[in-house]
Amino acid sequence: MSTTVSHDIDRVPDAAELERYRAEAREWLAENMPPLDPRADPNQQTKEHVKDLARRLHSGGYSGICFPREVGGAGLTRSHHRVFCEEAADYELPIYLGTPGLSIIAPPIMEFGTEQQREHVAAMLRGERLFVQMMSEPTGGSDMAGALTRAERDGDVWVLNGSKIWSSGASRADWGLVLVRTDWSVPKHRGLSMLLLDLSLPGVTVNTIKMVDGSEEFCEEFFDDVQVPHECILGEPNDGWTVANRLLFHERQSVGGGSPYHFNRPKSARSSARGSDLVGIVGRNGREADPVARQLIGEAHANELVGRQLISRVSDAVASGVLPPIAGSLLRLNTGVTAMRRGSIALGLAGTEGATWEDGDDADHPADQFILRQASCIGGGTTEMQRNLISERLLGMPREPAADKDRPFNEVRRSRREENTR
Amino acid sequence: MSTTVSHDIDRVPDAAELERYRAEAREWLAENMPPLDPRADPNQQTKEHVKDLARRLHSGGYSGICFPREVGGAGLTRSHHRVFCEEAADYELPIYLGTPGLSIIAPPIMEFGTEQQREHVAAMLRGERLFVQMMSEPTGGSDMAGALTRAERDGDVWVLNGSKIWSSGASRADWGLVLVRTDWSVPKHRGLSMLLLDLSLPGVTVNTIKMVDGSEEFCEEFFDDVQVPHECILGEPNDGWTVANRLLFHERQSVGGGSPYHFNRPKSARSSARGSDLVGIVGRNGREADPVARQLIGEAHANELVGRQLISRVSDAVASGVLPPIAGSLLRLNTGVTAMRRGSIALGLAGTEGATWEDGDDADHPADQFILRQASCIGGGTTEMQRNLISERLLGMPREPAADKDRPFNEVRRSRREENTR
Amino acid sequence: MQLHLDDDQSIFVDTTRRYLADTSDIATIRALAETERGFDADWWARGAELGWTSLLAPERMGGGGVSDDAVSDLALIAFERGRLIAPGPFASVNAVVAALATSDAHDDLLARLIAGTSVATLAASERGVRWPGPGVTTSLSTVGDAVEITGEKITVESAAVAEAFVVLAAGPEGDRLVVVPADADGVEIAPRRSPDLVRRFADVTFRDVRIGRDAVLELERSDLERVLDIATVLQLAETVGVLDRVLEFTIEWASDRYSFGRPLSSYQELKHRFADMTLWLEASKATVTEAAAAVTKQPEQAGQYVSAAASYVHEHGPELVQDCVQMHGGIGVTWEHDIHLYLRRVTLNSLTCGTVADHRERLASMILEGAGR
Amino acid sequence: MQLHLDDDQSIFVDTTRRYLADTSDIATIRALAETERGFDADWWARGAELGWTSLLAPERMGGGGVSDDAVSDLALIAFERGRLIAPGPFASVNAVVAALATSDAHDDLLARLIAGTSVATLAASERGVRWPGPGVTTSLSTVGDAVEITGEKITVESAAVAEAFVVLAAGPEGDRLVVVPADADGVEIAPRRSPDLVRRFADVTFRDVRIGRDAVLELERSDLERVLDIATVLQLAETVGVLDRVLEFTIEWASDRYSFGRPLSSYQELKHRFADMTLWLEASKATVTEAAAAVTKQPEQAGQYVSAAASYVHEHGPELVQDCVQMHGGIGVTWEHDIHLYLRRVTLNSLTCGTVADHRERLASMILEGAGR
Repeated sequence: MSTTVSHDIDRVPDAAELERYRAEAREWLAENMPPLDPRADPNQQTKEHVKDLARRLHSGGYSGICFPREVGGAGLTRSHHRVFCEEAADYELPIYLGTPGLSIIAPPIMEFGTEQQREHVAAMLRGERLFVQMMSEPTGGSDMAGALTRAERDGDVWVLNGSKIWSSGASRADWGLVLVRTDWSVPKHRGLSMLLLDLSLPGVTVNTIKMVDGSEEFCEEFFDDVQVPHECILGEPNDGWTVANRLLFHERQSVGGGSPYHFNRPKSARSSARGSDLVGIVGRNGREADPVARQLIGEAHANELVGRQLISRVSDAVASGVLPPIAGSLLRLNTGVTAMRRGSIALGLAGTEGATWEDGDDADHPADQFILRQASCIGGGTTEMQRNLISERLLGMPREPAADKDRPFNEVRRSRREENTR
Repeated sequence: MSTTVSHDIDRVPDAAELERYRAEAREWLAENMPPLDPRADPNQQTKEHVKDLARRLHSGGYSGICFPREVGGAGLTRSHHRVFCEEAADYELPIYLGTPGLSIIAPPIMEFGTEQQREHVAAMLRGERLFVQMMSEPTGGSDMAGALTRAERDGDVWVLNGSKIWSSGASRADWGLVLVRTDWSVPKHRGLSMLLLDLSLPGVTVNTIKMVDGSEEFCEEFFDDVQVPHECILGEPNDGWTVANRLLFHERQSVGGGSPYHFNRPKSARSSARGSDLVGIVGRNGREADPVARQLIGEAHANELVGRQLISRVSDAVASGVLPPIAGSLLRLNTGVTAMRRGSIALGLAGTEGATWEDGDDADHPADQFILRQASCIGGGTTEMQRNLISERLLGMPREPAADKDRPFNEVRRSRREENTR
Repeated sequence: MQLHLDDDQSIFVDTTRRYLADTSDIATIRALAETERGFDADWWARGAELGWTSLLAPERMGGGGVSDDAVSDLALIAFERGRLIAPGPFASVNAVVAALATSDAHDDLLARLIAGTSVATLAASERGVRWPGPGVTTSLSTVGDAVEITGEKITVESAAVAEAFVVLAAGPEGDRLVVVPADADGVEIAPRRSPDLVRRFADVTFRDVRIGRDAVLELERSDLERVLDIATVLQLAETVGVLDRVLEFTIEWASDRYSFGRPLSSYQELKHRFADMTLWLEASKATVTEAAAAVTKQPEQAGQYVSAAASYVHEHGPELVQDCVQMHGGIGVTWEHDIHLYLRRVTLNSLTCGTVADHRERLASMILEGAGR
Repeated sequence: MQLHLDDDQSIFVDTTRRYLADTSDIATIRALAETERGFDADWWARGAELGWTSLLAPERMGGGGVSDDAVSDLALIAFERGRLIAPGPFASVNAVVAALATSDAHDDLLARLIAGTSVATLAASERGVRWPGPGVTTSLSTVGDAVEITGEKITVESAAVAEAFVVLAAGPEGDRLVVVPADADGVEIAPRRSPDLVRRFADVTFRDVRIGRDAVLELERSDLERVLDIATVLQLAETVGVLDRVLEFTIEWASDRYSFGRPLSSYQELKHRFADMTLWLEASKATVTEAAAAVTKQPEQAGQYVSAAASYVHEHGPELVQDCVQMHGGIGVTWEHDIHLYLRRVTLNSLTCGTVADHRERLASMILEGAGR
């Protein structure tokens, strides 16, 4: 098994090198990338637009700053990536390429993939291919290893049947990484495989899911006798959980803000607070002088600043081995609880004046955003799962008893009412 | 097994009867009971003073309003008790007789005791005997059924050895109700007995425990070959857990404020808020007009009022069978979380001005009270235990796996380091 | 919600419960979301026949409670409506009926409200003013034989279909409620969207609106607050109904749903949250029941009770529903799952008829300055 | 607390850690609680020899950091002190040293502070004024060749043994820090009790106290706030040290202690609370580390960073320790168990050098009005 990257992304470049890099990036960005419309929702970028932005980045050598040169990356360091993101804060970037593609899916392909499979990463960096992860299932909840979607070997192909859900942006993707069950006679973690799936194959159906805010970023997929070539298995057959675990690690890094592969947008402390809609809400309600409102503004700003400082610290600690990688769960947890609190603060600041808004005004209304508040504590692994991981794997506390732990998967009970499905 | 009381304490008397009772009580109180010093700590009442107050009440027929006449009670109803408590709000009452004596210990004696044993209740009502419950043990935490204190049969006596802790006011008591292990070869709930213990017997040592606020209300007791007569077993030998469970039920009722046997002090909504130290703190700091302080004052007052309304509702619901008795845990839980929040609110209102106080000023300082804050969530069964009880017994959710459930008690592990003690 | 109902109350509640079960399932609510007014006029009129709008009317017009406490009777209906997130301006219309019942100048309007053939709603909230005042800026002045109203009200329910508004305005002798026909000159209605899918709101501007003097209800501040407290407590009862239903189906879900081979409801951390939610719900029922009763039976305490209930219910209610969303995981934030409809109602209710902050400030003013009735 | 220490820092911290381990165990703290000053003068002087009070002094007096960031170096010491709840006015004395270092008029006093043979502390807080101002009422006026100070300060640390106070006062040209000898005429010290057992405080009244003009440190508001921020951030670092130790021994307890036949740490609800506490601790370390560094390295951001850290740490810190008390059950609230000593320190620290509310208000003023440096 090879390592994720073949160069040292944790090397600390000297200041002069970084400043040179910053100056070049600044100049290149101004000439090549479209300026950011701060009101635009990056989830609305179309497939073609994402690919166009990615192609532009690639032409400048910026699409995979921390990826090795052999797949078309720049072979540089976290520091270069951070500098580039700082400079790119006011430009439009191919957000969907960065997440999940480069930050969540590419690393396990680099780690477990054959040379041929790594070509997928090169194609992503060139802006030619967009990837989606397909892990969750309608009946599965947080229990990804309980996958019921099955693939059965038939000569040179695997025949895929079942369905996946919560695949972010699958309707824009060309390929997917799918966790499937390939052996039902062993305990659940030991009968899984990871498939690289061409979504244009016959039998694949992708539907969008409408969320409570009307967005349709998430998708549900159905697989009906899809014939997947054998060479599309990533890692060893029945060892898919090992691959999935690495993918989940990178997902936590990415959602928590600690990934060196996605395009995050650092904001200066002052501008983020001043520019946030909280200050806007207080201003519209004429409550700038209200001590109660001011307390909430102060609290929200502190939380936001501390969250960024936590990301720096934990990323550094994991990179330098002070903390184990699972510490990334702290970032994911904090992202969730901070967003949750922010949603409540916004609603409190909005007050009765925020209970209604003009028809057709499609700005972010606190009362409407409040309806979606829990999404920040569910997507990318629930906060409950993060707390399990932190207590069990970071603090070493006893694991939760799992009724399905050492039983063959086809003997595990899946609901109060249902009989086993197989 | 007889019932706790032989008359209907839930009967609803007509208004005229109650008003007559109220008028009589008012007149009697004015003539017979000392007025209350609102600054006095009822936990500071001495043994003799408690007994004196109890004797006075008994002479007027008020010491056991809801107890049956055959033990010297008045054989009246919850409504009479409530009316008396309302009228007695400004008089000193024998608090320690009420809790734990009448409200926690007397009911199981009435329910499980022999006629001879019920004489203890009569003695309590006459102000001649004070009782303490001895349930917890130093190594036991919330697991009362894990008692290690042992009693071994030797002819006509049980030989008692071990220690108990958290016995509230044991240093003022004459007798105790002690949960002991009498059979080690069966699972833990099946080898317990409940003993009525004369604390003046040779081999009994009672020490007070100093709490973080300097108070010494709680005690620890040591038993060294104490010879307890066989007739002092309450209920059946090895069936002590049944008795303990009823005692715990009455404890929850009492701590939560829903017992018809203890002397609670209802306050009018306005006076309790106005008289509370929160308003005092705000006044001393000159923050009456500070909107932030006003929010906290409003919140605390709402919590307090809602807490009282919850007590009325749940007590009524349990009495009328709408909710099962375990719903008393809701009251205990609410008492804990409300006190906890109140402690934080008080500290917030106190601010820097409340960080220090005059030497010798022994009023209740929020910063000092904050140090003791969790006591409200620990004593009388932790809030964690209440949440277990509510989810498992009120909502019917699956019980926590217990490693000691069906094993003989002498095979149960009790700590990471210790070997079993027997 | 009340622990003990007498026979008349039981029949009264059962009738509404059956009517709502038959007419107001979730599919209907989703369909109504697409309509302009959010509720069906005939449906409302049939609800009125069941007593939804008449209990607070004067006896001469057939009003009066099912029990000796009409506000508590209506709170029972509000609770049932909450369980099915039924549409229609229930709390607001009843507050208007209570207001109009204090005069005989508006009997025609009152009759139509009782019959359910028309609606009229409260216009009380303003930008930058804490519910229920002080500090109302909409002005009431006398001009010859008439009065003139000027100001802007927000979150006025069902404004587009209302026949009249009962407007809270500051007059020369103090705050008053004024009955203003929706079609009077100078009334401008600007529709607004809310998080709720079936309840409709507007900002309403009154620009030198001149109407007859008998439009002014001569209520002192304490009686005026009674009207606002009725709206508040009925809305709170509706919220408690929503919470009751949401917790019910979420507990069921947690028992049915297995994760890692065992039911969600076997996980201690979730069990403890369900215990907390059960406490919040039971305490909410306790405080709203007592607040509703206080309006009639302890009028001097009613303001305090209503604001304490609002502080408690609006603090814990939205959190309870959000926690139930969390228990559902991903499907809890999809459009297809119904839980967001309940969350929308609870969120909306926590922002109209005063926020948590408004009611805490009101409690503080009662405690620190002895304000309120 | 910092993730990476260079060799010099490691030696610096290890020296203090060993010294504290040898001299400042819990039994010693409990014994010191019974003494009048709460710490031993010789012990303090030996601590000073280890660099506790000299790093912020000017170079000409042997000052300067172990690394290029003396405030961060001191924060490391504060953290170690917190883990052992060591006594002594560490944060306040260092803030005073930083203040005196801006002038050469007080070199004698400074030399004694550096040597640890004397202490001088901050007198900044006032009744009814939010830290760190605006609104200070203690007045500074010029009278001939002298200046006069009048006002009352609260929570002045170690006032009874201090040689001088650095007083925050409002002068004609703005707020200033003024060095006032404790024995000057008109200085009255009223000892007070605090929840902490070994740290001593007093209210100090300045009644027409007349002293020489060179007592006034000519610092602009931003430099003056730097002094107060140093006190705040060192106290925060101490709090984080306390939290670190408390969480450590509570996790150990939860693993050792069995309840119902299995370890406390196997109960999911407790596990989740430990996860939250771990998050709070790690975030507290992150923000206090950055706040300490900002004082020297990003002075324009320092006020914001310090107040954000204070908002976060004082919100979560006391709750973390209380939750650890809860995990201990009954023994957690006995005098005999040590955890209350830690809780006392964290509680005290959350009330001096500004409360959560003070720091949130300060952040709001930076955001909404662009206040602060």
